[in-house]
Amino acid sequence: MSKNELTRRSMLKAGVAGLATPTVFAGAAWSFTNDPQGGAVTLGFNVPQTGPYADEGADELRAYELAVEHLNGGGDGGMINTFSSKTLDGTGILGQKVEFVTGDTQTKGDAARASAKSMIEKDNAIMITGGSSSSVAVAVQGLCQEAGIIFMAGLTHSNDTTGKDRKANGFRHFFNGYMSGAALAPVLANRYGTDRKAYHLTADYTWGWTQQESIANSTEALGWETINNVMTPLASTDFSAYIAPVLNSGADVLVLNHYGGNMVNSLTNAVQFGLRDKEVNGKNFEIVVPLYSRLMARGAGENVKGILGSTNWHWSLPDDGTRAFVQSFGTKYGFPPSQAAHTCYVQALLYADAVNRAGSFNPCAVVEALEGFEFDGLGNGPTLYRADDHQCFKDVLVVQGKENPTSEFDVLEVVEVTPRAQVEYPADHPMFGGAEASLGNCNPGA
Amino acid sequence: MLGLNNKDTSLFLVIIVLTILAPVLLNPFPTESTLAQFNAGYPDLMQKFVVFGIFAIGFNILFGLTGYLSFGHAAFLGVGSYSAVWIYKLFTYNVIPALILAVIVSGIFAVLIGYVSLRRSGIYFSILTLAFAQMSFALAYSVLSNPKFNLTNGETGLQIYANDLQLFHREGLPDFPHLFGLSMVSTYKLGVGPWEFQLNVAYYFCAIMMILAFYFAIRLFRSPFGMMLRAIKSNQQRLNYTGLNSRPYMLAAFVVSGMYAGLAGGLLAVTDPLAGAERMQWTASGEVVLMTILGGTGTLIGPVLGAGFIKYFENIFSKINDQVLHQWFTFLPDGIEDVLVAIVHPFIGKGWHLTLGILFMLVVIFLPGGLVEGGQRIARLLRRLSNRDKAADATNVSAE
Amino acid sequence: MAILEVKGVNKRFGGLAALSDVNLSVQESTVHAIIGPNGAGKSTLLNCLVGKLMPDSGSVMFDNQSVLGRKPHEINQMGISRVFQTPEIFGDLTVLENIMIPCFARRDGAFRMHAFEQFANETELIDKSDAILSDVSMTDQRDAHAASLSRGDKRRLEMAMCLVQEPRLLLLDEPTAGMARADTNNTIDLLKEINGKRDITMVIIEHDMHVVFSLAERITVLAQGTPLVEDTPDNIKGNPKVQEAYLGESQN
Amino acid sequence: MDALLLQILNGLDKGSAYALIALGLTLIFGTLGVVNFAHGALFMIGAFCAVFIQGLLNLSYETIDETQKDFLGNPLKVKTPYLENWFGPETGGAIIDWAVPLAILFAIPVMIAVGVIMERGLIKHFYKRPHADQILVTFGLAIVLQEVIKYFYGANPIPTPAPSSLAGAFDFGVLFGFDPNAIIYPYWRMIYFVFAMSIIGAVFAFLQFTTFGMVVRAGMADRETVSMLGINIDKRFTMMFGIAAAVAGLAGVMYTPINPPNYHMGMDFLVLSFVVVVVGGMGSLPGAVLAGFLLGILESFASTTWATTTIPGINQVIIYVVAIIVLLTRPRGLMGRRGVMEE
Repeated sequence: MSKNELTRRSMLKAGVAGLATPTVFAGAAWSFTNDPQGGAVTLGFNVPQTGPYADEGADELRAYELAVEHLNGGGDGGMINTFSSKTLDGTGILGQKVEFVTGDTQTKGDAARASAKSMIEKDNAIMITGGSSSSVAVAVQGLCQEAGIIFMAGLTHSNDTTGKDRKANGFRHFFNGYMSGAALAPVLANRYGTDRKAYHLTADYTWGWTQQESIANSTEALGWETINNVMTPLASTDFSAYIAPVLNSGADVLVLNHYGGNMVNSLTNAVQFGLRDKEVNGKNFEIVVPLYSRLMARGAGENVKGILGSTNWHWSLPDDGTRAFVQSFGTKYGFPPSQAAHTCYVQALLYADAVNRAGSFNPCAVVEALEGFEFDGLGNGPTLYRADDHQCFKDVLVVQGKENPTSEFDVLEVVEVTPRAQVEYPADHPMFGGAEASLGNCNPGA
Repeated sequence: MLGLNNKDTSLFLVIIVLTILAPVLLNPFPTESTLAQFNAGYPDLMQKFVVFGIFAIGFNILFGLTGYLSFGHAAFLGVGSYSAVWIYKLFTYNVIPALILAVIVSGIFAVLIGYVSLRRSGIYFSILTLAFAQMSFALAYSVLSNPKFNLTNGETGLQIYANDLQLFHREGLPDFPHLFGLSMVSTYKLGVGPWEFQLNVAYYFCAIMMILAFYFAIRLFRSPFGMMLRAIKSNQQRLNYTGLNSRPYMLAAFVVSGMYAGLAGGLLAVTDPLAGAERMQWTASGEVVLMTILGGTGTLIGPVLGAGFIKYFENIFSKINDQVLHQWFTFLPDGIEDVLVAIVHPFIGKGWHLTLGILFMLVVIFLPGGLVEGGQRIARLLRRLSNRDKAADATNVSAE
Repeated sequence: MAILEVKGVNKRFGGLAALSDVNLSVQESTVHAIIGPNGAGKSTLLNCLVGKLMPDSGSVMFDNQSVLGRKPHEINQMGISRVFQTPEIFGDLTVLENIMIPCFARRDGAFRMHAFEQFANETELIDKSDAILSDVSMTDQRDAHAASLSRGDKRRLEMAMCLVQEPRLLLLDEPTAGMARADTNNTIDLLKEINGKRDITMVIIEHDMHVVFSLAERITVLAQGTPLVEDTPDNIKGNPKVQEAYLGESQN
Repeated sequence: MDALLLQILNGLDKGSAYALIALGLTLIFGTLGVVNFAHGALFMIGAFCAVFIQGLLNLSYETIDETQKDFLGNPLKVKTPYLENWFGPETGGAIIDWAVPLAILFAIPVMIAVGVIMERGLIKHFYKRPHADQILVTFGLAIVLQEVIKYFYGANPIPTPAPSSLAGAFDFGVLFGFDPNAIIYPYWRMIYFVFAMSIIGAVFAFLQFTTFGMVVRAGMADRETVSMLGINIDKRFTMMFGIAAAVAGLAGVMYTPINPPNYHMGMDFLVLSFVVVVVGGMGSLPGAVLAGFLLGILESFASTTWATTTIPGINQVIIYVVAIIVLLTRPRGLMGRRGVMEE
């Protein structure tokens, strides 16, 4: 941090580093936190290992281990081979062998920050990545900004992560609520007609709010009417009290702005109440789950069949990048990767490549290398890391629960790939903090 | 010294020396050695040691002395954090006003909750405090975070934004909690040979707070007031028939204890300017109970030991993964190595909670007095052994 | 002068009348015993005196002030101390601390936040406690844990805890229950001395007639929640009604 | 009016779960005087009995289907449950479909065994210890139990659907002359309510009309007297623990189709169940049942849009507020007895 007292030792250290690696990015500060020493660089994988998102965290961790293997030249190289940037050659990052430490976010902001801090302070991690919820992403991103470390967000879907809470040191590959709405709305209008009355159940926290706002705006633009939006406590386990009044409200679509355990339970409850067998206003009653997670969708079992939603990526995509990734992940672990695994794997590769291109681990150099970076071959088609808010722009998948799954992993099928142009928005969009939102300056730390 | 008897003075001095030297003592392994993963001398963990030490000392004033088991103490911790962060947001990053408000607000909360909860005792008291804490958690987690009235920022947690008021914040002051300009995040890295010690401002600030908190706890334990609290635990009926009103004593203990928790919460916001609702959850209250029991209920040093023990193992255990395990057992033949890794696997990393649960049970079952009692037992055993040796020597001498 | 006046006290538990129209008058400086068969309402009456139970009707005046509706600690602060049937002491505390607590109660009232004062500085109270301990010959056990005392010593400790408060009225609920003969006699001597030397009024509930007749100056016989008769020990001994109601059946 | 009925119905099933858990807690507390923080974990284990049975019935063998590909492009391995192989797809499929009701048969002995082992192995040693120790050791046990389940079944919820013939919902409103769709209520939730009522009835009948039950009731009233009669009360109390565990377990089994079970579902119910017990009156069985339904229905009402717009957040704090009010005005709870847990 800029306010940090510089000590004689850290100056000395920086000097040595400068001598040893003459490729240090010119113009950037000459000293930064956790400058790697001794031929190895440590990445910090901060994922939920306990708590309700532990299974997603485990999948993220698998992806990271695979990424490290590939970066160090092991395995079949996965998406390194299909990645449009060719700086990754299996010799680690900038010639330094990649090592990693893991931490447990417990899906709690506090715990996540504590484990990130410990990885930075104790294990000298140069970059922190991972996570399976927006609050954790926002919390850890803030910490990394303060500490002068790059944060490559894992699964985080709230607009805020790259909206009002955006930070110069933080980057998100995953899509967001706005994109879900923009991608989903045309498909919904197409399938269910433009004369629909929607009833929203929304998890009562920032992700839920931004998600609901996005979907409501996008669907209303196409003629839908939002007749009610009911906030449900995040800690709810049973949604019957919220679902029972839906049928009598005149609505003919139920939008469940829920994720994780909330989504599984509310969807199960909605199907239980027979909503999908009903006809309202002369139309079939429909349920929509804007953000799908395959791992979680499994929890809802049969109930997801035919229900539309969006997702960042799915293993059944036909492009080369996806095939290469699924091949190496599936061979190693015996089942296909989840979207959480995919985004984490990609983030690890993107970081490594950015360091190589920048020629330095200095966070400010990495930020510069990632900003405005256009790439392809990582499973989502041509993608842009926008400089203004550090959000990736790429195609978004609209999916639905598969009617006849062939295996327990075969839960979703892709309905449409919404092109990138359709989900783009200006960086000062009001849902993303408006003109006030700013990245601030990159912080290289000590 | 300072109004303490000899035994307490030496205990107090030991605590002072240990906390001052902690960055060195907790980093026994050189930075590059494989054992460095067991080092605990980095700022975040050391801050946790002392902050949760304060929390546990305060909890022990209530539980250890009076025997009233509060299952909702984390609420005060959370309230302390929120208060401190609000001071940052509205006025200044200076930690002193933040801490003062944290202690005052948590004290007020403790008066309100204590006044109601203390009308009942025993299990009813535990459940009332639990209900209050869960209610506070629900309030902080979502009720008080709606866009119209956002007091807690809900699940994301209260944090500081660039456009916050910060009335007394001036150019040149750190953009981080500071003590009259001395940034809490500053760390002096002291290199000695292969070792590197991190001397962190926030740690030392918290450590001084803990030393003060510990000092007040000793004084309180040894005061007539402390004796009254122990009398409540021992025989509340007799106390009442002796002309003493146990209610205000209990309330005072509850409030003091809540203020300790508030101080700890405020200090959490000193080390990291963020306040999250999960700090108030009842499982967090369970954690401080565990720390106190594990260390030794009703003892002075026990809660501090317990807090350190839990936080250390939480950090170390949860970070061990299978790869690390394989490194450890790499000297063994492959088959045995795999078996050992498979056996240990459920208990480390994501299985850390399992270890914690087992530990919890074992301590309650076999060591109700906690680590302090364990230490005493060992000391007694050693003394007995050495006495026997002496006795044996004596007989030998006489035989010659 | 009557220090304790009980007038027309009634107490019902559900359908059961535990006390009906109890009148009792205890003169200052006397030892007054209440006897009666099991279930006669002795303990209920005592509990009404110390604030544990609230009578349905009637009045209880101590020194011309009503005790009804007051909490136990307030009643104690008025000058009434109580010894329980099974000794109630602070088992986790030392003997000295057990004595100190009532000293604090007398000096500082029902509550005082003396969190930063030092126990060791209270020399005056410590001296006072030591004096009482020597009076009940427990100086040797001064620093022992109260829970480790013998039953007789616990009883003496409890008595000392009451005495150190210099109460005006001491209520004793079967103070010699479960004691050996020798201990009982010691207790009788102690109580006699207390009554004589310290001028403390006592109300004793007792089964043991030996104790009652050695100590009491007045005796009230309670039967089925009503006072049967109140008189001097000698008259009680000869009263046929008492013989019939009580003595006859409990001489075992 | 219809909204009112709707929320009463909705409160019933949640109330049933609260009542069943609270009933078990009260049985244990009343007989053994132990505060069991692991009771939520017993509920959870019951639910996972259903998951286990479902998994068992779904045990499959793999055949390779060359016509289909798996995600790696290899020939797809198709799983066929042994049951379908043995009994034919029709019958076998039907048996698998009825996994949850079948799990009841399995859960009863398992839960009784779990309860008895818990009592004999752990709780027994804590009768003489302070309540705080009981709370703490059972709290530790709860963590261990749920972590063990998580180790085997993961953290994500596992779908355990009701038999397909019992899925769907019933339109109550039509019966009472309301518009169609005004009051719908799923069949399974109705079944859950009826099931809960029968269990509660069975437990009460058992305590009321059997000698065993009478001794236990006498023991709840005064443990010492009964043991003086020379009746081996301890053994009966152990059985009571087993029964309480079974009640919680059955509540869990039957709850799985309502919401897919996960490892921490027990903790979600535990805190509320304690509140229920305290509101009902510690040690009072009818109190536990009454308070369970009362709080379940109250929670439902507080969740209506009307309630949440009148008092924001009321749905999240109502139970605690009610508990606090009840404890302050009726310290022994709604139907609590004198002398229980007064110290």
